[in-house]
Amino acid sequence: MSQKSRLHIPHAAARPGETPDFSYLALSPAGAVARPPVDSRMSDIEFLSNDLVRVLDENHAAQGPWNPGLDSSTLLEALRLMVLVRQYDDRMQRMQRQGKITFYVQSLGEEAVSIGGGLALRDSDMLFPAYRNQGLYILRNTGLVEMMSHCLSNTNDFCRGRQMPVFYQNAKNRVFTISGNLATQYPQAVGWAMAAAIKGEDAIAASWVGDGSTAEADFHYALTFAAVYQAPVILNVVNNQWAISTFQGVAGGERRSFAARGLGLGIPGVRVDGNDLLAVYAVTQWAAERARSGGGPTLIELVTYRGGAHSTSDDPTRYRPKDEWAAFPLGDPLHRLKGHLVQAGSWSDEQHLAMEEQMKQYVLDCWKKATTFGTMTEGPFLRVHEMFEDVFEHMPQHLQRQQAQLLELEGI
Amino acid sequence: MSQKSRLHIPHAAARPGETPDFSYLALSPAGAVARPPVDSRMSDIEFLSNDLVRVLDENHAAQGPWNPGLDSSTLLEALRLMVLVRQYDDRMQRMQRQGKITFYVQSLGEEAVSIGGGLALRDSDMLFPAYRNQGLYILRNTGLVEMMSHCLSNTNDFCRGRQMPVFYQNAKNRVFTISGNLATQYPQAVGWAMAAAIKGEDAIAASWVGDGSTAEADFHYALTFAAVYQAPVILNVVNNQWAISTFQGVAGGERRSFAARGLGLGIPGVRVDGNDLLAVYAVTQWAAERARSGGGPTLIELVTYRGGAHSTSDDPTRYRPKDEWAAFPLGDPLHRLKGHLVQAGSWSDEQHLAMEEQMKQYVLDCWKKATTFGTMTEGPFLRVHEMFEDVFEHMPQHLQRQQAQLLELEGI
Amino acid sequence: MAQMTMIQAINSALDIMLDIDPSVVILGEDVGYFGGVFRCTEGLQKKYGDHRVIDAPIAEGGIIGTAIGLGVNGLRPVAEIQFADYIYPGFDQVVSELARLRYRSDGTFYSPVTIRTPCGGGIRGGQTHSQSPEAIFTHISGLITVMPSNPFDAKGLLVSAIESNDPVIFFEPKRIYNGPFDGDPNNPSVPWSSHPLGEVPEAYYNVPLGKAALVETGHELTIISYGTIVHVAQAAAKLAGVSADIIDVRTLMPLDIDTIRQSVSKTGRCLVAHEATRFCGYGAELVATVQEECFWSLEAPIERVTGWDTPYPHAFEWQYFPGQKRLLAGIRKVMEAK
Amino acid sequence: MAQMTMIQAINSALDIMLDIDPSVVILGEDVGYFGGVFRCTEGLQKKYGDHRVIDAPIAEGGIIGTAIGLGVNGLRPVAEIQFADYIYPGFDQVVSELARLRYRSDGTFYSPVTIRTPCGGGIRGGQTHSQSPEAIFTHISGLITVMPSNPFDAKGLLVSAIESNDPVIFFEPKRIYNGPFDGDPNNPSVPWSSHPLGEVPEAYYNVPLGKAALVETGHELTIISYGTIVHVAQAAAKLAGVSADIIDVRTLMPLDIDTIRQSVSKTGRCLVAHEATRFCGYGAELVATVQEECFWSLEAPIERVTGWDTPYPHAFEWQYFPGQKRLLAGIRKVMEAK
Ligand SMILES: Cc1ncc(C[n+]2csc(CCOP(=O)(O)OP(=O)(O)O)c2C)c(N)n1
Ligand SMILES: Cc1ncc(C[n+]2csc(CCOP(=O)(O)OP(=O)(O)O)c2C)c(N)n1
Ligand SMILES: [Mg+2]
Ligand SMILES: [Mg+2]
Repeated sequence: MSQKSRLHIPHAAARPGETPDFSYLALSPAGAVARPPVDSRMSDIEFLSNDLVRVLDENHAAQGPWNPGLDSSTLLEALRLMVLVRQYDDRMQRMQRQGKITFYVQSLGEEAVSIGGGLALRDSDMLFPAYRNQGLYILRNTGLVEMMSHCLSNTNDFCRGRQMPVFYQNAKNRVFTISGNLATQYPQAVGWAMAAAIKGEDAIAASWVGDGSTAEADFHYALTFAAVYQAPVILNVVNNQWAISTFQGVAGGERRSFAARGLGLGIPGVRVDGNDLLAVYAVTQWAAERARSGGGPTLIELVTYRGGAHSTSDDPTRYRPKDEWAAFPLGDPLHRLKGHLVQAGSWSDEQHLAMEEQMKQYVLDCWKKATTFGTMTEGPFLRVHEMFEDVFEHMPQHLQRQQAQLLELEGI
Repeated sequence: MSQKSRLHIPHAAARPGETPDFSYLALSPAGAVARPPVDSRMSDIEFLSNDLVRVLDENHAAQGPWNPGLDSSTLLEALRLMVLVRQYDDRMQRMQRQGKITFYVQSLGEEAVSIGGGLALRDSDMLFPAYRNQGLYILRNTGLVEMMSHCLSNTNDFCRGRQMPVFYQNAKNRVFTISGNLATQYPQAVGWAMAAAIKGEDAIAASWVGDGSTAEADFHYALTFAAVYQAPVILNVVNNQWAISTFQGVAGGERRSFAARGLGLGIPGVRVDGNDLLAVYAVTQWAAERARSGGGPTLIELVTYRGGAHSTSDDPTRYRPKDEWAAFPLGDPLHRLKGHLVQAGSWSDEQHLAMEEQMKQYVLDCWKKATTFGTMTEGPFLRVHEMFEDVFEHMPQHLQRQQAQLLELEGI
Repeated sequence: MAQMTMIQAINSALDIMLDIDPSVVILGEDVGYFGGVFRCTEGLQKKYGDHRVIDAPIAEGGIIGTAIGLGVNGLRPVAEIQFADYIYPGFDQVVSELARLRYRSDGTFYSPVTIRTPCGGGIRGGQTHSQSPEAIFTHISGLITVMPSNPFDAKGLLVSAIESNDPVIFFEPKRIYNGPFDGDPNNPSVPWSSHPLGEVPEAYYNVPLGKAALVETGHELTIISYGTIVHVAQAAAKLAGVSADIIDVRTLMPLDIDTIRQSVSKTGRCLVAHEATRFCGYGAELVATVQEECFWSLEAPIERVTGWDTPYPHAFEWQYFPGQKRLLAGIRKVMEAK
Repeated sequence: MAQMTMIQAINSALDIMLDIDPSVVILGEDVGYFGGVFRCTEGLQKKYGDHRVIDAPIAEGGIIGTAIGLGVNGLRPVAEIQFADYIYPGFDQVVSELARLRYRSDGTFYSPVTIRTPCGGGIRGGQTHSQSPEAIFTHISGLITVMPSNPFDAKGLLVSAIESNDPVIFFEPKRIYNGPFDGDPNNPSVPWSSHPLGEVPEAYYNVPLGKAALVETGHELTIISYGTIVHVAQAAAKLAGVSADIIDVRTLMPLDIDTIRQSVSKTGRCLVAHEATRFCGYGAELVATVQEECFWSLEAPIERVTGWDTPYPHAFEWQYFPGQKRLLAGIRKVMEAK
């Protein structure tokens, strides 16, 4: 039946034991894609959703019209942030493996997505991340100690033990709280952007979801409302090829790019090399300029690869080749930016090693500091009665009673 | 603030008291749009989502490659069905106004959508209509007496008084039961089509939603699943310009056609003159051939106009010009098909009048017959205990008890 | 004071809040140019502009999702869902987001959204225009759930809802939009102008959330209800000739337990009534609460009178609706039990 | 007979049904090649092909919507929702369609969909991987709602669910996927192989829907529960030294009222326990039912022990979870009341 069936079942290009195969990925050479003005007509920029905007070539040189021309101190800061994110991930992943935290999600291989995108936005712009955007929190000066404290659910946790690890937040610096439910932040970002427009403020909003999450209703709601009201928002799809065990084809990526998803609503889409910090920066900047000048929403697809497991609860060797990441044609974003700086003469392998070491040490110091606020096994602990707070602004009677009941039971 | 605001609020082209303005509608001359082979590459048929497939020209002559070449007896049958639908609507609308039924929805001006689309499909194909597709039920030989009995909630109602008027069904002839919740039938149609493919059957499914309903999640789910599994399904969007009081721009129709909504998923879209029965037939046939031969889903936008009120609960003079329908550039589908037959010499005004009279009389006879099964005020009535049946396949204890309680109270 | 229908009272509340608080915005299907299918937002777009009263796409989840974002960015959104039956497509945004935002962020993020939605049957709406899904929302921690039974409360509670920094699900029993309803569809319909609670101040006032109203005072029986059924209960108690405390819960979550306890401790008998389906409905919580709070005072089993556990059938609207006959039978049962 | 975990028992039920009924198909997120994040569908795609065990896009509403269509076209779909917390995006398709199809079409259309979904806390999942939303579904007329507490029942009830022509929401308490749990996280974890109900026939059998199980017999108290808490209740009753009937409801809707009535009429005391939030939870219906059915036998107020009316906090999992201590306190309270 399967042979002559009209039911098409998407199959991953390679499964465990097979040779990685990225022939399905359409690539453009660095510098090859034009950079149209932000006020171009839709039909004149549709190519951006098929081609792949790239700046860094194989020799790590910046090419073409999308080169944002960033100075080396900015680029070095970007590199530092990417290294910091990776070191943070590495430590936290290991802490989970040692049972110090209950859960963790790495962004290995996707660091340029958050750092490149975040850097191109203003501090007043509001970010609505997904759980693999820890880079955005770090970029927006969320203290590592605080982020770690959150993962420890300790007395310094900014959400007071209410959430699982990695569901960060930073209200002060305009990064939203993360939800366990995929894609819910997407229409919220559109609403936030609409409010900015209603209030006449020039801040914009940006949000991120994974390739798999585009199938959710909230993706559609966000695109529809953004298109109808021309909301000043950037909608990012991080296509890291996988959604837990299903490859991007199961989310509908076999026939057309994710960047193309908004075309039918008149939302321009840009497909960008997500492992090329310069390209990510440039494309985000372009979209931000559109939004800020009243041009409305842009959908950006960031083509990247999930270098690690989905989460610490996952074992990817069950569903994809072990060496797939190594075969990914867009490489390692960190390696590429470093190469660029080295080839430009502003950085060296030695400096890099030293910086890596420094970040590693910094992360370790932060971890030590974070644990002074409590761990899962050692105090200080959050006080159990805090569990009843913030359900409502003011605690209603039934929660006061339940709180009292618990305190009595716990002998507090 | 509104002047320099970045919030775009869609505004209808004309409101009550203003002159109707359809300049926003992109039209193509009859016969002007190419008819590509059904196995064309997506990129080669994208134009179909922008252009407007039309067959009948201003002189009611059939033009161009989409002319389905139907023989006159088929066309006369189509005309008869459209007249029947209009007469049915007319009678039922008046019966609602006289308080004989509680609610009604006309399809005035949209008759070619159901009749043209339905005729191009096979009896074994399954239809998932919206509430303005009464034409599909009539086409599929649902007795008018039964449809009217349903609207009367009488003893002959095929859903035994469970639903409001116009929520028809016809399982035997493969037309699905209508839901009050917009667009829910869309992913169900995709599921039905997937099952056909799984079972190796060559039936396909077709579904219809309104322009306004495309904003619902189910629209997105249907497109996504249809694209991923290449389900043999035809997804129709009936763009009748209005969704109660909001014009199609509020559903995102200002920048791109509804036919284009699936492009980003690789679903071809065809925009068709929904008031041109020949064009509707031809486009449906094309999409059916694609689906049946394993080509996957097609999205069809039928450009039409809601000639009447949204429903009997609505008063459109509050939000649109009274004479808007008269100004609609695609005219009246019934008038156009009749004109075509007359100009081809297979029909005459006299014959038409006689047929109209005959249909009117037939509808009246059916109404009389239907009322013998009971009306809202006169028996026979459904038995009240039937209310508890079909919640589950077998009535559980708690419903048996509630049923007994009611019967006791009612003294039955 | 003016005579207002519930629709006018709701319109008045919205008008006042749009006027005094520039952060208030309204969005929903057909709420703008048209003024809403039940006319609750009539004239408001004209008065406050299309940036404050916004016609939305037909996407309940999108309406609620964007409303949350509007609220996070400092506005105070009032979203209309055209029928309560159509709130389900937005359920995830309500449950997982709106209700949880404050908690999950330790109070640093919240969104003061009010969701207004007409509920209940009695207008021949069949199963998809008649539902009363309030119980589902009261079970979700983090939501305030309200259902007024008259124009005065509707306005005052809606003002409080909009002012609340917590999300509020505001159910409007559409059967009594235009007048109170005693549960007998054969009686001539009565306008709000003939009811004391149809007298509504034109100016600002509020009715606090979380407080029940004792609409009748008696000593033999406590009837606990809300929405349309409050009026049915009043009629039935009169018919039965029983001296009853009739409690209109008004705010379903948080529940005013004190008012209930005081009454049932006094009367010793209790009947709970609502239009929604029975199994695991809000009445179950009322019964559970009463038996927990007043067990030793109870002289008879608490009686529940509700809609049947079926969808709302078009043909049998009045056999489905818990009208006077059913209330009366319930009252007799609880009064005669011993 | 074999020793099976609940996961293996579920896998076995699916395997058997795929085998004996060619119309059975499975769809859900990660259920195909990977075999499910909890491994319940492991090996099934390989065995039955990719047309019968289907990896779905991440769209719960799409999964349920297409499952309905698959069912209408003669298949018997088993949909997996990865966590019960993620069923809400599919809520409209469940409530407005799946539950209502048979009723609205006078039985001519129906879709025999089973929705399997892991629920409950105790695995450090925080507020979005720990919910127990069963009460919401039991309030919706037209749905059968099930929650097993052990491998034997899980397999037998799942077979019945798949065979049922009515839609079934099948909740799987993930805390007891791998072993029973007495409610004390400090006790060493116990595998199902040490529990009599971990013995599961490899062949086909079923456990009928709508029948509760009396898992312990006593005369002083009736404890009514389901899912994980059944085991906690057993441990707590033992600790308290009370002779209790312990009823595992198993099928939440329709409820086996007879078993409950018989027990409480005998014991005169009743405690109701579940993990879900309290207000308007399933326990409220149990309390209401018991007081309606057994009022005159009751010697003490019915006690409810539940999760608190807050989201499930990551840091306070064990203070949130109604463990032995809370059950014990509840038992004491109901036993001492007079
Ligand atoms: C509504 C909802 N459904 C399912 C899940 C379970 N889930 C968590 S992550 C994930 C995969 C997401 O994949 P993708 O969007 O591609 O993001 P990535 O993990 O690749 O960054 C799934 C299915 C969830 N969290 N929320
Ligand atoms: C989920 C849901 N939301 C809202 C409604 C109320 N409603 C009924 S018809 C309608 C307008 C639909 O417009 P469109 O899809 O364009 O179809 P048309 O009436 O024009 O044929 C609305 C908002 C509904 N029935 N279901
Ligand atoms: Mg992904
Ligand atoms: Mg329309």
